[in-house]
Amino acid sequence: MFEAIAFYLFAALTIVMFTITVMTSQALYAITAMAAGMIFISAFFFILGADFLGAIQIIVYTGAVMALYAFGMMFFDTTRDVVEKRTNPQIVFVLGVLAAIMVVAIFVAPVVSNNIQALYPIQENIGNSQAVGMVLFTKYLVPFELAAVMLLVAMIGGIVLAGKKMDKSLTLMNEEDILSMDDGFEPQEGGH
Amino acid sequence: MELYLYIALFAPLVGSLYASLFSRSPKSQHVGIVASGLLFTSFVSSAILLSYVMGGHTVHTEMMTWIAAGDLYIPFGFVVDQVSVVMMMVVTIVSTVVHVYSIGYMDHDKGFNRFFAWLSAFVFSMMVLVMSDNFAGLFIGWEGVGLCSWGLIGFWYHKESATWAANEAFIMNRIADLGMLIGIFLIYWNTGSLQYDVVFAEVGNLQIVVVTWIGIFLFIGAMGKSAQFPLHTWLADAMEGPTPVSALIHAATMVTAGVYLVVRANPIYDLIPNVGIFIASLGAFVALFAASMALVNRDMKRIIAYSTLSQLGYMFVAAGLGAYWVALFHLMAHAFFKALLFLGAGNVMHAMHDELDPFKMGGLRKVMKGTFIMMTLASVALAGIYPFAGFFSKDLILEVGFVEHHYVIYTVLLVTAGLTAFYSFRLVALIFHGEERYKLFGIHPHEAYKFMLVAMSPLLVLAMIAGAFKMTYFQLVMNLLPATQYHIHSQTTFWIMTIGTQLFVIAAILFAYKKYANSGVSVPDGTSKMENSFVYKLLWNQYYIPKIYDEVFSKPYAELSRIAWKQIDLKIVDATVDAIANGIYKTGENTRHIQNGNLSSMLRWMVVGLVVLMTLAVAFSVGYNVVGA
Amino acid sequence: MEITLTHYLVLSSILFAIGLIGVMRRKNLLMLFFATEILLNATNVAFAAISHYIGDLSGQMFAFFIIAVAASEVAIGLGLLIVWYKRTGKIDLDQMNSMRG
Amino acid sequence: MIDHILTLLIFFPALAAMLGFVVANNSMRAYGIAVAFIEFALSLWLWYAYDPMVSGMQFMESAPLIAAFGINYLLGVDGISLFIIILSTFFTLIGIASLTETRRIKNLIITLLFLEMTMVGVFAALDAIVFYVFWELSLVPMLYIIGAWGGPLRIYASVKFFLYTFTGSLIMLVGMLFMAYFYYQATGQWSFSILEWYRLILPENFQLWLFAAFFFGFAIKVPMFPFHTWLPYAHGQAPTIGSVILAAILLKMGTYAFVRFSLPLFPDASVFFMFPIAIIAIIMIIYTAMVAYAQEDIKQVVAYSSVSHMGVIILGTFALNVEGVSGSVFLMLAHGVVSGALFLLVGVIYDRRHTKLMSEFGGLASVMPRYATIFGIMMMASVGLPLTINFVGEFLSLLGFYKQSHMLTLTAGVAIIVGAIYMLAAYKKMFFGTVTNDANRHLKDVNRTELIGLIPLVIVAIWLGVYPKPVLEPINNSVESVIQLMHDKAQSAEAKARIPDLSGKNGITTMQEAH
Repeated sequence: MFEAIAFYLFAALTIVMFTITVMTSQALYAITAMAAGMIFISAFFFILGADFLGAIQIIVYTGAVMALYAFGMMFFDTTRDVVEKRTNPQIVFVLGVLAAIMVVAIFVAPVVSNNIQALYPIQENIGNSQAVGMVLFTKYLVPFELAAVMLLVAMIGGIVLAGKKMDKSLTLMNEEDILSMDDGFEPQEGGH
Repeated sequence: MELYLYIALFAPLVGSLYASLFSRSPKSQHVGIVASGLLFTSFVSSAILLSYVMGGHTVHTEMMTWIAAGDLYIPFGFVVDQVSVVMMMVVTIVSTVVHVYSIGYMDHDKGFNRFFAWLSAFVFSMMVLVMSDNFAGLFIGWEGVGLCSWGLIGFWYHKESATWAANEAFIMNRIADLGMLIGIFLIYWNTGSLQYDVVFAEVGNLQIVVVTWIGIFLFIGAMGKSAQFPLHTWLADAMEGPTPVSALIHAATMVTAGVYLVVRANPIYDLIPNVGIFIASLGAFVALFAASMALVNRDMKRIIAYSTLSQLGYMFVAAGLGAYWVALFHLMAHAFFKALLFLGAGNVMHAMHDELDPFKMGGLRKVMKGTFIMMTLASVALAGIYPFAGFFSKDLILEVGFVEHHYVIYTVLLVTAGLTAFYSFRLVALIFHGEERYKLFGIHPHEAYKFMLVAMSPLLVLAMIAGAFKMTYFQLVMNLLPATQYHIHSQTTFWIMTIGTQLFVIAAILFAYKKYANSGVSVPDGTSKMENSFVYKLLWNQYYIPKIYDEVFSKPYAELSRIAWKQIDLKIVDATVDAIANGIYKTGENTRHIQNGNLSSMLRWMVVGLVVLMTLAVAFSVGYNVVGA
Repeated sequence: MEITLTHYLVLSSILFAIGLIGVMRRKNLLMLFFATEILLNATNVAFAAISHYIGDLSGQMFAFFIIAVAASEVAIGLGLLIVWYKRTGKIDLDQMNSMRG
Repeated sequence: MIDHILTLLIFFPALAAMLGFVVANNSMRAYGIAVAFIEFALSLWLWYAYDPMVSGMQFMESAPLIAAFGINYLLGVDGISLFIIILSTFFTLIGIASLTETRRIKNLIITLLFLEMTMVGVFAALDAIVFYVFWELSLVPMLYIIGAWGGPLRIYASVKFFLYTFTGSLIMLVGMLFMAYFYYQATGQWSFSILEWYRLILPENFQLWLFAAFFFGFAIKVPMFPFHTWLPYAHGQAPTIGSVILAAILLKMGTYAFVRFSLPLFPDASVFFMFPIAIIAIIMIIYTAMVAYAQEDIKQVVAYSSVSHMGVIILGTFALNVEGVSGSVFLMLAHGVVSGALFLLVGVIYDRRHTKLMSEFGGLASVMPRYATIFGIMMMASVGLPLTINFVGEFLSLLGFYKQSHMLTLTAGVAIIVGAIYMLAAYKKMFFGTVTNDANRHLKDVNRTELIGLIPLVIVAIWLGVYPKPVLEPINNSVESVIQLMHDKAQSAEAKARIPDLSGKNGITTMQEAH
């Protein structure tokens, strides 16, 4: 009973939050609603017994991702909002709903027909974090390391991209402009 | 003897090649002399072979393999037997005469050397046709004479009418050749060989329906070459060629190839008397049909051409009724007097500066005595007056018809004999008698070269005395052909018929003289009552058959071809291909708008794709489960 | 009233639909990023739920990696966004059409 | 060296073409002639060394390419392919020797030599993949020749040529892959060797599908109605040399492939599809002959006449007896010689007047007598006059098919009539009559360069018409073994009945034994 109440409560909350995120025209509202939604999502994880995932969700999303967005937003003039042309909103909704139904169908089908075998069954006697850790560092070790590298690359990438001199594009500039840039792209003397 | 065979066969080819060496150079007398000399050699060899064959032997050689594939084996094999040697004699005699004559006739022509190249090539092809020992070899000659006929009819290629006639002749012959080819296929698949001896030995074992088809298809081939109805129109148009060509090809030799084929294939036709009756009936019809057209025609050469056609009809009657030796005999006799007639007409044409309308001539006997005598005698022979060649051969055909109880055919042929006499002497009368109408047109006729007349004389002699050889000939060919003697049993009937026929023919001749030899004849201007009658118009327009062919075949074919190209090929077949290509191209062109660079719409398309893919996944898995269950 | 897997999956697909609508509807690049986050979270919920109901940890693993990917994506994505904004002063999707075919 | 003569024949021109890049422009012609001549001499040597009494493959070479999938570099010739190879080298020589093109002659000759490599490769390959590679490669030089030296519509024509034939060959490739897969299923081994495939007896429904797949590739190449429309464009726009090679050799790839693949691999399907294909062939014969008659452009007349003659070849091929198939193989050579010569002849007049419209000409016989003579001889050969090369093939093809169907052969025989109609009409328009167009009054007759190309063709056309035995005999022997193989493999009663059994005859070895 408690579980049901919790589920419906959080479900309603997340749906509302995300709807606000998608629909509002204020960037600030959107980001706030989304941060809230993320936290509510973590509640599901806790209900489902995936404690570790729930923790990660809160830390990564609300801690890191939302912070990044918040910093990112500071770069932009959020007050000058983008004019959103509403072309055929019906199509958008129809497509969204259709896609959702299909996703449900695809997910439900194997579950309903009991076609799924548990590869790594959850052991009852140990905690979730421990179990996750055991699987993660045995079976999923390589993906885990790759994910680590990916994060590193992403971090470096983010730094480099947001760094200086990136406000010029070589592809969008014509040749004279490239040649006349202050540094870095000096033509070789005597080359002509 | 094989040596003589090869000399007889290849001498004309050598002559042709020799002449073609000089075909680009201006006229050189030696070309004509060499070609004629070689033909004379060929004639002498044929004569030697004739004497050899008369001794009861035949010559049969195989030169080399031609086509060998699967079970099919076709050699270049040649046979000189009683039938082919007769044909060889006819061909070499007439062609030698025509060659010598042509030296004079083509004297002023630019294409003198070329003419001899073609003419000798023709003789070679004709010899191959005659001497071959198998159907495929016959077909080589068959097509070869067709080719040479094309080249010679269209010899004056700058004339539109000549080249048109040449093409018409070639194509009409091709239609018939298809029949012939099918006949050959039938023979091969049923007897396993194309050699005459094998085929004729085997043909008796075949089902009669197969033999009938073979006979029909071979005869279709013969119809084309011998210009039988309905493939007859080319022969009259072929008169566009030089006159010696008409004499050699379109009177004496090539057009009789069809008769030769039927005679040669007599073991086949003996088995199928029904086809024989058809051949005879068609022959009788053509005899009358052609003679009727000759009655009103005003073109000297065409009149003689129709007469040829009519005589070919006679030959087919004889061949169809199983009297093969009679057909061959008439073929021989006809070759002599008809070639003579044509050559005489050539003299007249020369004298009249290529004027062909006999109504514009008249009274020429004063200036062209020699020609006058020759043409008159040739016409007498054609009319079948005793004791000229025509009497012996033509009367015999009438007797055959009578003896075989085909009285309708007999009557038709009798009437035709009268018509023949009439139109022949109408021509003679118009040309040589009466007023000198040519003076109105400012023409100064002159007699041909002496040597041309001398060259013609052997034909004159043969036309007069060929009948005397009848029994010798009969003894010769009975070795190979059914030796049926056609005698009317009652002596009285025989005399009544013979004398009656003679009187009838003489009456026709006198009527022709009375009507056309007087001084009142003038150039018809289309106003007289006779010229406006329906029958005259029908005959004058050749029963409208050329016109019908033009309207029913030529024009629709051209139109259909144009439609096939412009409408079907370009607008349907090619357009379909292009439409497929264009469809693909247009799809790309249209869907290019999706790539308008607007990320938002791209995202939408992405979702559409996602939905489609997921739908497919669900649909297939559902379908799979349903089927699987 | 038992909460079954189906409930979670329905919730997940509702969230997913919201995300998709956002993706399609938004012209503001930043908002687009938000929408993608929603999409990712929707699948995460589904993964965790399935993992729970089947009794298999693989679902959680996937969710875990998805979070990692999402984090990287945000880092790089934001970096690019900033570059773009610096260069053009706009973050309007409709004006990013240099890929026009 | 004789053991590797096929490799030599294939790659010598390619190597020579590579070297050709460093040859000076003005000596390129001599270089090209020399290379083509050596190649031709090599092919004659091949003929000399070839044993005409052996019906199977000779001079076989094998080297593994992709061993895991049974793809080998496998070459060999029999009587069927031998003469087409000689024809390819012969026409490359003739084409280069009589070349009148002056623009970028170096590139042209290099392209021609590459083309020669692909042509010889197609006819010598006994591995399906090698065959396919050469088959597709041959498109590239031809595309370049049409596209670079062609007429005003050359881009359209060359792209159409390329895409059309390419589409067809892709379907063929699918067929080949499936065939190899089927072989794998049956034997547990991969093989693309045609000789290995010959041993396989396929179920009839598989045969039908595979036959259809191969058919598309071949039919477009031949080209068979209704896939023929690329041909008039390609011929119309191609330079003379392109048309000559296209008509003489490239079209033969399709018909050759029918004999090499379709017949022995799918005997039952061949019998099944015999009448539909015969009807298509008859449509090709009559319909395209009519279309040819309507043409205004002499080159298009020759182009459509090609399609018409290819119809006879197809008919002979599907006669499925020794007479017909031998005849059709012989007719491939004959048509190569005759249509090649006709295209060269059209090129002669085009070089002088820069137009191909027949209405522009008339009375040429008096201006260019030698030209008219050679044209006349070739026209008569094309019409199929006895004692010319075409007659032998046409006669045998029709004779062979007559065994299968009387009525269809009678209809197909109309070829000899309609063929005469369009050819004579075209000849009359061009050569007869009086010279009406002043531009024609002082045209020069054929010159020495052109005669170098034309005279050998005239000689061949008459020589093989009079004495076809040296060529026909090896063809016949090899065809007999193909037919015997087909008979042995045939399953349905109808196929057994329609394909003759030659095992009673002496000296016939099946392909399997020979291999």
